[in-house]
Amino acid sequence: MNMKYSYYPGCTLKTKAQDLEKFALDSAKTLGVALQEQKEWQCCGAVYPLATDEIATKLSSVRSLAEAYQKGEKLVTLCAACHHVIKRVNEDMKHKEDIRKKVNNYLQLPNDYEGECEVIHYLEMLRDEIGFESLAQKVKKPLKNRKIGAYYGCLLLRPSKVMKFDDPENPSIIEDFIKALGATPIIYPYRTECCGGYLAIDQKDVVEKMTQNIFESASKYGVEEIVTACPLCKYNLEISGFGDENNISISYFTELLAEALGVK
Amino acid sequence: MSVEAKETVMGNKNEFEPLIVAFCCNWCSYAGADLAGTSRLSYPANVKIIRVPCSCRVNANFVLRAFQRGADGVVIAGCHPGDCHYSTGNYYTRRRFSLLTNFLEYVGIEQERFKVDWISAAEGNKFATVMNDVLEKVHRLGPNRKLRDARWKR
Amino acid sequence: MEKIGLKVRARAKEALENREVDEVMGWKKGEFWYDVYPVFITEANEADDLIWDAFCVNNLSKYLIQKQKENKKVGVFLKGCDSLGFNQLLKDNRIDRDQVVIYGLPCVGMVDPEKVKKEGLNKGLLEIKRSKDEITFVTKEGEKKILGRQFDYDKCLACRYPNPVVYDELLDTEIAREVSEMDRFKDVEAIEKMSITERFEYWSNQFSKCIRCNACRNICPACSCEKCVFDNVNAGVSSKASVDSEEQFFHITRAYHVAGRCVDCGECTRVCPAGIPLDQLNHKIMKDINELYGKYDAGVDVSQDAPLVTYKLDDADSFTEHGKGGK
Amino acid sequence: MQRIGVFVCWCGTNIAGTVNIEKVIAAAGEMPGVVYAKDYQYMCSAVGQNLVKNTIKEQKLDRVVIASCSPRMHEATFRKTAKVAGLNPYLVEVANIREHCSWIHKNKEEATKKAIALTRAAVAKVALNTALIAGEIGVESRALVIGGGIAGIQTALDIAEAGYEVDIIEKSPSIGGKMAQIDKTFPTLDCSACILTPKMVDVSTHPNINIYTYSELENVKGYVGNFEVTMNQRARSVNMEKCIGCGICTDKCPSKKAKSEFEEGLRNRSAIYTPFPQAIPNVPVIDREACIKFKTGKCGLCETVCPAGAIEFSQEDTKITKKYGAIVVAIGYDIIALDKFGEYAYTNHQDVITSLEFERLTNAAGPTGGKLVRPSDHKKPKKVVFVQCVGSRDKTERGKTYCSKICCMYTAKHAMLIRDKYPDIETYVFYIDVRTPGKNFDEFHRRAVEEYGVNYIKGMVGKIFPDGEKLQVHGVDALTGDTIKIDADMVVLAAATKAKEDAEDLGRKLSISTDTNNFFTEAHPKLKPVETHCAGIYLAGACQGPKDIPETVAQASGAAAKAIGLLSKDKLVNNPCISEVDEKICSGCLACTKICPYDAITSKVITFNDHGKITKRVVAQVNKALCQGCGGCTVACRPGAIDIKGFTNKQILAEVDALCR
Amino acid sequence: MTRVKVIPENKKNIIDKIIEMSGENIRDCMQCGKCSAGCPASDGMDLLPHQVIRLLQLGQIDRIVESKSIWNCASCFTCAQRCPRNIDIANIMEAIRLTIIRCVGNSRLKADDVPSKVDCKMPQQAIVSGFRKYNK
Repeated sequence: MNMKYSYYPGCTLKTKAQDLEKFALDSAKTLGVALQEQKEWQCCGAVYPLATDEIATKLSSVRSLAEAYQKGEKLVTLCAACHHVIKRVNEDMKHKEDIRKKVNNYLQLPNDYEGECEVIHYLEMLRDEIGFESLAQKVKKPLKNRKIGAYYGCLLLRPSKVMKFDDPENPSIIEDFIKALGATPIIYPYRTECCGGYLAIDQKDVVEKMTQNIFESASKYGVEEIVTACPLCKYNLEISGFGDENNISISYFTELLAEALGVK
Repeated sequence: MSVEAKETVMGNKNEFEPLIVAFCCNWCSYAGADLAGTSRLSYPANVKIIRVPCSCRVNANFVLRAFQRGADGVVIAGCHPGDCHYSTGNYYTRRRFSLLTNFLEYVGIEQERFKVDWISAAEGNKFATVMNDVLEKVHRLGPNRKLRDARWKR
Repeated sequence: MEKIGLKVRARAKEALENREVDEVMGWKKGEFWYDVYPVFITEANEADDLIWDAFCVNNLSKYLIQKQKENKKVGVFLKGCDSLGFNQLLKDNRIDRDQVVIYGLPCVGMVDPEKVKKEGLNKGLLEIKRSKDEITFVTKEGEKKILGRQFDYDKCLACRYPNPVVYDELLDTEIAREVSEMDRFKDVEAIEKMSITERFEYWSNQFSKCIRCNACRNICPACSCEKCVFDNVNAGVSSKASVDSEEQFFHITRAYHVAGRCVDCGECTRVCPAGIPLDQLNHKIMKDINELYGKYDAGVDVSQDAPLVTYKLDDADSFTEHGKGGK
Repeated sequence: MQRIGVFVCWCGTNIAGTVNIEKVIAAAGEMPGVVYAKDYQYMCSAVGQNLVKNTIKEQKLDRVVIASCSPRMHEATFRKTAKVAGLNPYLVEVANIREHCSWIHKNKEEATKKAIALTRAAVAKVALNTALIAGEIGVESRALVIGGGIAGIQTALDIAEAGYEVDIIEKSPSIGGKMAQIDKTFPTLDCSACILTPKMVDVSTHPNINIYTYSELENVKGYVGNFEVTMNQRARSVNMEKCIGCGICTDKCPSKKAKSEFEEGLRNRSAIYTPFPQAIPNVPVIDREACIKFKTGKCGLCETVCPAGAIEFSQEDTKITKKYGAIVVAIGYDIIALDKFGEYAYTNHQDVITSLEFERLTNAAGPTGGKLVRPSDHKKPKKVVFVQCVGSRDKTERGKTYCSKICCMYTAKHAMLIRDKYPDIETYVFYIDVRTPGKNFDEFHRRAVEEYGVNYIKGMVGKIFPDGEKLQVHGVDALTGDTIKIDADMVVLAAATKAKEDAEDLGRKLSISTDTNNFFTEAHPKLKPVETHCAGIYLAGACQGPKDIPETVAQASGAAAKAIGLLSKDKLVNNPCISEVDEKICSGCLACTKICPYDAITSKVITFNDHGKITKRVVAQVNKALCQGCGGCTVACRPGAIDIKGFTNKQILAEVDALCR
Repeated sequence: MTRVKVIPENKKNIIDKIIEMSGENIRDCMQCGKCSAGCPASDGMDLLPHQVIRLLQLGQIDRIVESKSIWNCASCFTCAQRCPRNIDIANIMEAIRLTIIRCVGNSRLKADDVPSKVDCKMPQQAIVSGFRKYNK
């Protein structure tokens, strides 16, 4: 299967979250998927600019989208924040005429970009393009009876009208992913609650409260490991210290994938 | 075009009172128009409605006659296919006016001047939006000289 | 074609002699090389005047309406396009099938006198003979043979039904003509490419040439109403005033009236004294019907409902956004 | 010369507010054929109508134009007035200068010009009107009620009491509908079964009523007074006559895995089952998906144990076609699916239930015999939380924009019943607004709060976190601004009501329209709440919009009254604006026969003297009784030989000319 | 508590600005409180989200500006996802923040006090988000 995609890493994956990317790329190779990193990509801005008059902060995403579309490939993202920002910007370019006009006027791309490119997250690629069944067949070392809880956070799921990632209140994509790797997924109610995100800078107490709820809920349901797709969530969960208290380890979902495929 | 010239062109555009003749089926679109009225929505006064028992009652001659008598736009509104009070009436409307819309455009009538749409009795605001939309497009196109009977004074 | 001509005469004589029919309709040679006109013969000896040559283009089926009023049994010679017209009349219950005996004549195509004149070959021309695609020009100075169909009517070049689709007897072996479906509506596509103002210019010029002689209506097998709406004053629909909008009204309405019923026999364009390409109107409607509601050839199958008197629940339309219809 | 009278109505200020009446009167005076123009504040009032009557007589008017509100409102009124004054009612036209003019245009000058144009069009049309005599059609004196819930039952009883034959067609194996599932009913708390089952028995024993259960409507042809309905009675696999309803088969049946729809899935049922003990008809039905005999061919135990030998595996669906004069639609409502409301954890926790499931839990004949226990571990809950407006008043696609009307009352009832039976159970109700507008309704709600101590908290629930045995309910008290957490044992969701799944198809079969929420559209929300646009078809109950039982029964009697009014006539005046053929012009192409939805046009051979020769010709002819006047044939008729009286080609062309003047 | 004028004249343009910037119609809100009930960061808020919207409806912009709530909002879109009136409260919170930090000198997160808040493991995603939310 020679599936070729444009790949948008995002800056955090180059520094603080390198193993999120490393394992992803190694696994992709064994799955026969060519993730071609874009030549020139810039920082997506980490948060989607919500105000209606914010145009400049969306340009970097449009450049990547336009380049991917020009090559006729889908754009695969790995970090949850980058996926959130790029997908919502893409939605604006598809539906909001004044944003589309202003961005195209400013960027003067070879041909105007109108949101044609399809943005998919690495997990969506596994689910829709490769399929969890065929992924399961490729697993060399099934992660037998490891109790793993998925931690979705906010940016992949919400707002579901735009992200269309999974059922925002009752997702199953990461659980299916875990099952495909042979492990046993555990569903705990706080898996879709916010970890505090950028409050980590100024309101550490609020983050602490939030992460505490998440860990309590996870441990009550017997979760031993938590996997996530967002570097900031992983940081907030790790820094809170509740992981060690409830001896729950936190890792990126790609680490799990790499381990199961035997490339770790 | 000099500024003054543009004014004059724009000028006569402002006095230009577009006339839109709308054929509305008694069971759905006419009731939709009534609902637009009861909900006090607004669309320009140049739209004048003729009640027909069903959208399948509208003959191509009526449309051509309206253009002959100087109408700048013609609208035909019927029930959504499947909701027709006479069960199959608007299936024929759909075929007849799919051909007529294409044919009139083929003969040189701008597509915006002849609008066919499905408006149910519960869609008061769709009725107003369709009429406003047609008005705005016809206003941009200006008066309709084509198919017009020169002897007819408005 | 002369061989078949003899057969035509023999068959007509035989039919009249043993009273198979009260009357036979065929073609007769006129004064000039291109002049052929329909003729009704009741006596066996008149059959010798009947001919079958490269100019028997008239569609005889429409005369049956009047003949049947005199409730006579009639024998008639029909080409492919004529038989399509016959079927359309049959579908409109204008003629009674049992009162007609049809002698089918597969047709290789009829010669357009205008094209001969344009080539200047009409000087001193006495007669034109044709066998298959070889045309022989008999002039005072002698004979000249030209191979090819460049003199045929445009409608014959695009003919898709050379063999009669309905007949009691077939007087010749069937002919095979391949015609590409792709560029059947080339003329329509050319006009569709014009801008909206160009199209209106084109058609209003064409319509302004119309002198309302009604030749197109009278020849058309699909236009068979007992009393046409344009002849009926109290229908209040249209008048004959020499004002552009009247001709536009007439031609748009007529094209719309024959929608889904026109058999594409091209007669309206041939007979129009003003040379208006009327079939380009009917072709546009045919193209839309084929695109929107599936390929339909009028006059081929009498039992099949015409597109405008039937529907499908999931029909496309060409006026709402989601409607899947064409331009 | 014609003598047309134009009467312009002020409609108080509705028209006069933005239309200059004097100018309209002045303009009307000059219109061709108009000899008299007068205005009045309320033309549809008795005084207004007398003005019209007297003027017709004094001025010997032969045609009348009323410029007022929509003809859909008062065309019939003004036609009656003309008839009383001795003028043929079909020589009256109405110009709609209110809904289509004064109400939508603010600028007085523009509105006046348009009012004059609309009046001129009406005058031009009325000038070409011909006097029409309404024909008569017979009426089948039998009614059909679609749906066997309380609405259908009440309608059928009222019609049957009036002496007419009524057929009830019900999709499920027994009549009773939602009300049969309910324990107690508000506001009087009397037991639902006690007031429903007697009515069900009346229905089954009433000589005039036939019940077709386990049947669906296939198609409907015809029109008011002469509906021809085809029903598909699905095979019950049990012979209705032989079965004595002893119930042995349902006990012995080995296949017990199917979920009981009646018990909202809280209990299983056997493959051969009656939905509930008091089912009418008390004849079981074999669910062919669950039955081992149908699936694998083995078993057939019920056949062997049946004392009456009533089991017939070979039974087939039967088609029944009958004629009806009136049809009443009473198919009731459903509850929305809650799978999209993940925050309430309905799909992944057994103790989060809907109110209908709660009704079954507290119902004595229910799965737990009326004992309130948690479905998960059958323990008695200590804290029960009720959540209101789940999916109601919700503009997103997962919910419904309307208020479902009955949840505030039944939730107050539920909470009160718990507090009454188990005083130690704490009950909380999260609400946005408590809406109790009925008679004794608010007092009922206040009793729940004041006497029974139900805690009402104004604010919605954010999310429910299943936490071991408990359910952590995260809510808010919007009044004090505190976020709230309750460790509840059971949560009851008041889910929004919605129209039945097949409402739209049924509407299409009956050609009555449904609104954007698939509830049936009534002819007029205030003036004709139980009628539809299609004459002879009436609405009763929640299929027309969310409704409680008192309103449903009232509406059912209303619909029955309308149906009785129709059936009481042996002759119906039919719409005279139907098509007619001008045989001189008709060329017999019969395209019109293919278009007519009612197959009202047939062909005939006419013989006539054509300039001395007797000739025959096929022409079309219209069956006056079948034609409904849609006009589809007139466009298919190229020479214009067939035309619709009241909407002739010339009239519409005259209107076009008048509007383009 | 002195009596409040419902929409004080001088506050009208700020309210319209916020509505226009957020693209949301605050009149749609029926004060059901679902946003506040589900807001994960509500513990640290003195004004709950539905109260912020209520104050906007009444034009009491000053009390919102003084509150901590708009800075505690983590833009996690839980409120936007569940609001039955389809209002995106996160947009409104952002619009209010922007009206404050877009005035000169009002930035809440200055560049030079970032080092004190950062530790070696914090991903720069956090810092960039912080700047986007608190600094203009």
